[in-house]
Amino acid sequence: MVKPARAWRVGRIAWAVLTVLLGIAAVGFAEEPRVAAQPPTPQLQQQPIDSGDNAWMLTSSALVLMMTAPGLALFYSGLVRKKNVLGVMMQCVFLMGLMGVIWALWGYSLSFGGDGALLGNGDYLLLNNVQAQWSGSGPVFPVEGHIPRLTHMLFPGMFFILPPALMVGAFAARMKFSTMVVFMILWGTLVYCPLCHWVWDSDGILFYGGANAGVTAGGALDFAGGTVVHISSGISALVCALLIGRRLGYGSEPMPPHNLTYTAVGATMLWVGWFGFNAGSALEANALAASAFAATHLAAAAGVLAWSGMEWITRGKPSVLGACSGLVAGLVCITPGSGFVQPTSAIAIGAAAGVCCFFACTALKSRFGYDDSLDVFGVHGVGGTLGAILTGVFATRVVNNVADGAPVGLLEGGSVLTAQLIATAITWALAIVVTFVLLKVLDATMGLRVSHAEEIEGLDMSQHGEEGYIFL
Amino acid sequence: MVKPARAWRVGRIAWAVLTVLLGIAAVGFAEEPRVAAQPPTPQLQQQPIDSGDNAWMLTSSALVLMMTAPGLALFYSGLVRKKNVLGVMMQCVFLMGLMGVIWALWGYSLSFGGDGALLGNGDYLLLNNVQAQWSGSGPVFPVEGHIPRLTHMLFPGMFFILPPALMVGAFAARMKFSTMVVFMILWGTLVYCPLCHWVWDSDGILFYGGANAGVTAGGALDFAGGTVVHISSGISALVCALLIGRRLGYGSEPMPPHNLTYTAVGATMLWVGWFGFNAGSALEANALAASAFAATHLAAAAGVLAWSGMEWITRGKPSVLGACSGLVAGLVCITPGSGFVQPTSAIAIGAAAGVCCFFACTALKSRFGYDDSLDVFGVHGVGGTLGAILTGVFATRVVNNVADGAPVGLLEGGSVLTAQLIATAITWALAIVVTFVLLKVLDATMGLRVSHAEEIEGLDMSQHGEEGYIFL
Amino acid sequence: MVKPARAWRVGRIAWAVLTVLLGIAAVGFAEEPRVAAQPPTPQLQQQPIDSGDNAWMLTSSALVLMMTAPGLALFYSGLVRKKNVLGVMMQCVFLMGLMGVIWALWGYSLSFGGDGALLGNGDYLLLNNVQAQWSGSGPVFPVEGHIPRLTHMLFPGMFFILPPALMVGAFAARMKFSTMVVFMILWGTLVYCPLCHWVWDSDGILFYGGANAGVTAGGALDFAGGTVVHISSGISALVCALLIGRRLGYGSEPMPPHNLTYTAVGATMLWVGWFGFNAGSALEANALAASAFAATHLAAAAGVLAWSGMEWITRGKPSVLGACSGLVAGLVCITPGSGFVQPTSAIAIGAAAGVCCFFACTALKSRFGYDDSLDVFGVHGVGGTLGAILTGVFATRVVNNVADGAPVGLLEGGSVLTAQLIATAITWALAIVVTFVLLKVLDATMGLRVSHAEEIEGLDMSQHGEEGYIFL
Amino acid sequence: MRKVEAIIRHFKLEEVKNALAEQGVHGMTITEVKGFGRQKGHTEMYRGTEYQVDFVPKIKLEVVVAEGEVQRVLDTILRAAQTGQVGDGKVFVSELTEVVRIRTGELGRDAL
Amino acid sequence: MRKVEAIIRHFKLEEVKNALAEQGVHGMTITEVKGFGRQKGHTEMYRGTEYQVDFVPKIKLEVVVAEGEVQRVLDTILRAAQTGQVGDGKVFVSELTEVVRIRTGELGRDAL
Amino acid sequence: MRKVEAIIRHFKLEEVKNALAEQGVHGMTITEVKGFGRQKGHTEMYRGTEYQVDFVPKIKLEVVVAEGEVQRVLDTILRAAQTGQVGDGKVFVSELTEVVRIRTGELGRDAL
Ligand SMILES: Nc1ncnc2c1ncn2[C@@H]1O[C@H](COP(=O)(O)OP(=O)(O)O)[C@@H](O)[C@H]1O
Ligand SMILES: Nc1ncnc2c1ncn2[C@@H]1O[C@H](COP(=O)(O)OP(=O)(O)O)[C@@H](O)[C@H]1O
Ligand SMILES: Nc1ncnc2c1ncn2[C@@H]1O[C@H](COP(=O)(O)OP(=O)(O)O)[C@@H](O)[C@H]1O
Repeated sequence: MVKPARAWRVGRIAWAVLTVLLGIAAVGFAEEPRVAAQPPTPQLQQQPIDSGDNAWMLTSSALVLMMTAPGLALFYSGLVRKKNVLGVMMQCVFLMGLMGVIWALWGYSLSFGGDGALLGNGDYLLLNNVQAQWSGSGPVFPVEGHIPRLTHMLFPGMFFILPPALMVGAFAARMKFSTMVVFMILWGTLVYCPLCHWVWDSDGILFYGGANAGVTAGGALDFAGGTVVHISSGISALVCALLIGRRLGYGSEPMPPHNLTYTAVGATMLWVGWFGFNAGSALEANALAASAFAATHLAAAAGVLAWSGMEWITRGKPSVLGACSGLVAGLVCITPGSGFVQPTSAIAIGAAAGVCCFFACTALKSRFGYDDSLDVFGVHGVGGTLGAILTGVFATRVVNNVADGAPVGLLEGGSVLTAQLIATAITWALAIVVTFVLLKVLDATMGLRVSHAEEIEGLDMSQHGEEGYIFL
Repeated sequence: MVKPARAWRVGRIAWAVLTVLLGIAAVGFAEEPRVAAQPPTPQLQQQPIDSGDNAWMLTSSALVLMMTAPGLALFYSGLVRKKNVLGVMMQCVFLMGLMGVIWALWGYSLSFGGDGALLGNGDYLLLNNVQAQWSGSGPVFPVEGHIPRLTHMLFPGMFFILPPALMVGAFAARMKFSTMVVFMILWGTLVYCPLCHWVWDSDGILFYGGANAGVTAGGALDFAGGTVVHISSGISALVCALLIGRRLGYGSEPMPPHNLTYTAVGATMLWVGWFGFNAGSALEANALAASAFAATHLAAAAGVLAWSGMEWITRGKPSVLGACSGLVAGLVCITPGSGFVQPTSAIAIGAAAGVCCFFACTALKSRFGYDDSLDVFGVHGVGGTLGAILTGVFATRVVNNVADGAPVGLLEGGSVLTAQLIATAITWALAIVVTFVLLKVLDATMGLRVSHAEEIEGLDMSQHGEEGYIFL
Repeated sequence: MVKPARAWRVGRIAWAVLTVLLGIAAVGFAEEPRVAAQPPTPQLQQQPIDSGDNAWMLTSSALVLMMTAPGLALFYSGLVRKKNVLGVMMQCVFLMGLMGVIWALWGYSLSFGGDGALLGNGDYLLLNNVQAQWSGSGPVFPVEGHIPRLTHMLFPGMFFILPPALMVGAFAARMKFSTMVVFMILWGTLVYCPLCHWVWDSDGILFYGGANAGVTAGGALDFAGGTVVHISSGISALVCALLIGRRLGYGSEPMPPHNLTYTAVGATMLWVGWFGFNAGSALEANALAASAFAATHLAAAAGVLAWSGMEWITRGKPSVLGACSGLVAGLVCITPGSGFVQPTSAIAIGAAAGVCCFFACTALKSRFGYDDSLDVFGVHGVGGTLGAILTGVFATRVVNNVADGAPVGLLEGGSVLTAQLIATAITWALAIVVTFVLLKVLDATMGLRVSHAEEIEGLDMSQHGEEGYIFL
Repeated sequence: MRKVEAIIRHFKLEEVKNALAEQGVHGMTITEVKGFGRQKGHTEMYRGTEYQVDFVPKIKLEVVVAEGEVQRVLDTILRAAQTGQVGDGKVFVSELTEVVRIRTGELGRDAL
Repeated sequence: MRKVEAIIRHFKLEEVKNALAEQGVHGMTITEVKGFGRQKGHTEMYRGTEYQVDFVPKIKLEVVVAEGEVQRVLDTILRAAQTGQVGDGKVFVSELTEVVRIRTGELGRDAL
Repeated sequence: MRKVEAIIRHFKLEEVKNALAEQGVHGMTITEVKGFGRQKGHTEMYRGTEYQVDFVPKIKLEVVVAEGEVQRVLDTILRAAQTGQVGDGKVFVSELTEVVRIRTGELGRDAL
């Protein structure tokens, strides 16, 4: 039974949100005249859209959404116990809705609007200046590079969904759903959007060679989100695991994955989707996209071999969970360097990720005893950090001539490694501090965990009133 | 035991079909000389194919096929009881084969051939004038816009599979497989093809601004199939549910979804596939495709939030089935308007769909007591109708300047809403009348339902001789 | 307990492999100066990349990877008993890693390097001359046709993974994992790479109209891998089934598919992925790609109808396993001809495949009593062979004018059928001989099968120490 | 104390449970079982191979009651579970030497 | 010989098993069951339809022991399986007329 | 009437069922169970964590027969289910006070 008072409170919040949503269209509408009045810059009208680039970026956007669900939803839900399978899936699906809408409302604008060093501005709020405008004689679609700005909004909008969904693995099977929702709204706004702006907006403080990157040794290389996506979520996940605490019975009760077939299906979907993630980050269907695609593929493949190999060595047999963990580790680790390193280097990077993340998920975790339930830190935190560093080692002008002919990575005599370390440290710091503060506040106000009885019953029933499988 | 006599009868029918299929190639072949003789129009040879547009349309075609299976097959099969899981999947897979072939044989021609106001002609029968022709010196591929006509045939050919598969949800767990097959052949030919022609062929009576659209107040806007796909199948589904009757034990026995993990996976695959459905309907990889893509994404996201929110309010907790139902409702509702409304409007449309379909599936259904087993009417009928109407409200020349600079939707002072209502009414009428007549005839001849014993045993065993899961 | 000695031995091997992998990046690096020294041919710099073609080929590459997993992994794993579900998935995932890396190291070079009649050379070893090179002023990406050579490497690299994964079906539930790994490395190098070179490199002895194709009556037509992928793996699978022997209890114990829902999901994913396989084989997003796409779709659809129809006739009811087997048979059979025959002919080809493979999997197999567990021979061996022959029958200059205006297939009076039969015979011979020798050697050295106790326990536990489902 | 063990059809469970509850039976325990008997199983076909599945899914329902109530319970089950078709199932009654409620340690009738 | 049959909570299985093992009980057999009793089930909601699920998942644990050990086993189970909340379950004891070990054909106490 | 309850190995079920059928046993009921005994379980490893799984899957087969047939049934089961390896299982025999066929209400021997 739901306590009516609480339902009512939640109800009011929900109605408020709905009302706001319903109001947006009207607002969007109301603003159009203003937009129409402001004559579109001729530049807008002249930039042509390349249909091949747009086709590739739309395809990539679809692939990246597929990573969160069914990809990650299956990967994660197979790893929990049966009674929490829907809890995990629900968090993924709900976050697709939540972060999807937030990105359009303010996320894209905070990340890519204007030219501030620390944060975007309000230029693109409510998709203003992103969606179509009236030129007086016909629609004008703002353009960014060779693609519509709408595509440029969509692609990273799919990214925005992933890190919150990744963090779900750290507090699986015990966090209160309502608190999770509020936390993710704040985390996305206060951790993701700033980081995204710093690293990927040309005015950000971490943008390689950017105007404001002097403070960070010239800015770092992050092709597809090693810092923005994986370090940020992996480190925040560790903070979550520590502050929310272990699952009841952790260490004493067995908590084996209830359905490794889901995990294997999800992992291989992640592999496929990651092509959109990394190769799409070229923002064009060019040769660099092909190079990033190849690097992604080879890192995943090497990750499979490395992690399986480590298991074969240390315990005598490789496991499907090991192979799947290895491929994800390889993918995470190549993400920042995918468009800066040679595909052959990606083999080494993927293999290194397989070995390092294997140790992080086994030795490190059992040493410190935190319950990072699905190893978000071990794979994304460690793999992302390793990837940021190895990008500094293997990045080469041969693939991406970012330094105007000068060497880039350590191996070819370049110096970007320093900035990589700085960017990593900044990302760690931001993620730790903001996540810590948010969780402390939420703990004091809403409460982080479900009750013991609810946890024992499982999140499926206690949080959502449903059962995953009814096979009787 | 199969009664030999019946097996034999079925056998003869099957052989006849096979023979016809095998004959087609020869026919196709035999016709080529004729085609070759008829000199290709120079126009055919000159229209260039845009590789980016073609790439996008082929990708979209693949995405739309994925919607029927694995997408819808998983979404639906998770919602039935375990003993009917294969029955649902079989219907989806078989329909992919059946409708796939029919579209090539006569469906495309009836839908897009010639210039009749009410139906296509035989120009494209057996893919004549669609597949390659011999120019005397080399192959000539007919072109439509910037893409090969083969692509133009393939994309809506994938659509053609979906509505029959959607209707499966209305009579799940009780309809005779053989009757279902015959019904769908007739329904596709007599309901879908005419509607498709009316709405999407420029000579159809419902084509916006078309030559023959005078009778329908100038024709309606339906970007990706609100009327053609969702209203048609949703309304026909209601007729099916009413005429075929309730499942045995409906209302007294519990019939909970046997595997909500499948439902969640299927729903998120539908989300991904729907990008092909809606953004592909631009027929080019242009900015309008990006706008439709964004509208689709945001409507789904808003649908998740709205339906989950309604559950949160009314019963104290959101469910994964609610979130998934909401995303599908949002996608259905944005379908007709995706290329005519702003993405910000799509947020409102998706939210409205979540709320309205929630009430249709809960209050409305329990009020009238029909057993629309998987809520095809509640989601596709209601959502599609709402979408057609809201398209009339939110459509804007700012996105798609269909009226030569004049306002389009109600909110900007346009008048298309009238035609939207007319198109909706016509679609409802056609679907109800033809479906009713077909089912009455089939009931009298083949019988609509399996026997009670077969229904209790489940369709998996009784219709297909298989079990879904053998976990012993 | 793992015997320490063995673990240690395996350990050393594994470390050796890891070391080699880690060394590769350095090697790749070390070689770059050499590459840089060698001035890129101006031709390299001038060929433009077509973004639409590249977008389509990258998308197709992703689709083809999806075929192995989740596609085939689900299709196959549903067909085994529960205790072997992870064994099958592990083999698929591990092969994605293994064959993925091998292709980059030497597979692509042996297949497509140089101009030998019998085998490629070392030009592309370690992706040399494939990945980016330094021009002195910026990166140069080698180009092949309208796409980067990296894309040209990636696409067939995804193919390279599939045949080993297909063969897994022949020896499912009993082969030693370590032996399987070694076997596949050798099979890929000694069967696949030569065949790939013969058929698809313009200097190969089976390349249609190629310089060295005189010995094979002018070379054969194989658009997307009827010989290279399906005959090779299907025939080798039969040899595996015969040499490795039947499963314990085969014929006496029931061994029904443990999860046909996975099989249905996997099969429909194969359908979707196969569009990349066949239509991607056009290497451009042109009208031929659309034609191959349509042929693929219609053959799969006809396969569904034909196999289901055969079941309906012979046993009174169609099954979902039948429908899925039929679609795969149709896809296999159209593969070699997809870009040479009309889509209407594909309907006949798909239907013929459904009927023939139905008999191969039922009558033929039970007559000879071999345990080709998941019917790799019955579907891929028989379907591939039939497809190669029917390509010779239905191929037409109307679709692909390969013979400079002269007729091609039997039906239009051409003579390619002879070469098709020769190519088929050569492929059978190569596959039989090499597979036989490899297995005999491995049997004598490593052993082919797990122990009886391990087989009874199931591969999940005995080879990987995991359980598929823990539903308690 | 007696244990009444009934093998019944799946879709009769709801009816039997309700009938027993009406009779004031406070508790019961059910198990998924498979039965072999006069009722024939079915044939499954997978790619040309036929399997005869002899075991039919059934529900085993266990009710522990005092000796005096056995007849009433038996009658109730028979009434609710009967369809008259082969395969309706059996009821087996056996004696218990002790019954304990874990929560309280109560014994015998008090434990139910 | 006696069969001790205990219906217990899922998450108590590990504890009960360990407690019994400490008492030198050599073997036991468990079954997934569903119980109906004082402990209420829960309500599931699927698109507006509510289902009252009366049956609660439980574990049935069967231990066969010599008559003299029954009390010790009972005590052990009661101690380990108790939470004090409604739904802790029951223990039923019955008599066996014969016990055989399949591997050796040993009878009675030797069979355990 | 007697109930013969045998815990056997999964893959012996087919053999035991056929052997019993040959002996003219008309019916039986089986349940999926998990056993704990001398036969050791196995270790599962998931990302570095090892779980000892003590319970081994077994089949419980229940056959109700008249008292006079118990020995024959016992012998048949022992013969068909034996492998000689630890873990072959046990047979437990107990007495029933009543047997009823639900379909007809027949009692005792007639009910089988
Ligand atoms: N001798 C027996 N011992 C144990 N269970 C039995 C026995 N005979 C029948 N059963 C159980 O009763 C069920 C119904 O029996 P069956 O002979 O099919 O029909 P009916 O009860 O109508 O005669 C069987 O499926 C089986 O589970
Ligand atoms: N009369 C009975 N016969 C068989 N099993 C019973 C009976 N009464 C209770 N049980 C079993 O014991 C379980 C616990 O009983 P319940 O009444 O809920 O709580 P408690 O044991 O604390 O009184 C039930 O779920 C059911 O499995
Ligand atoms: N005391 C017991 N009570 C109930 N079941 C038992 C008992 N001892 C063994 N079993 C069952 O018998 C099975 C086999 O017993 P085990 O000791 O492993 O081998 P064996 O029967 O060869 O001695 C166990 O898995 C368990 O299911």
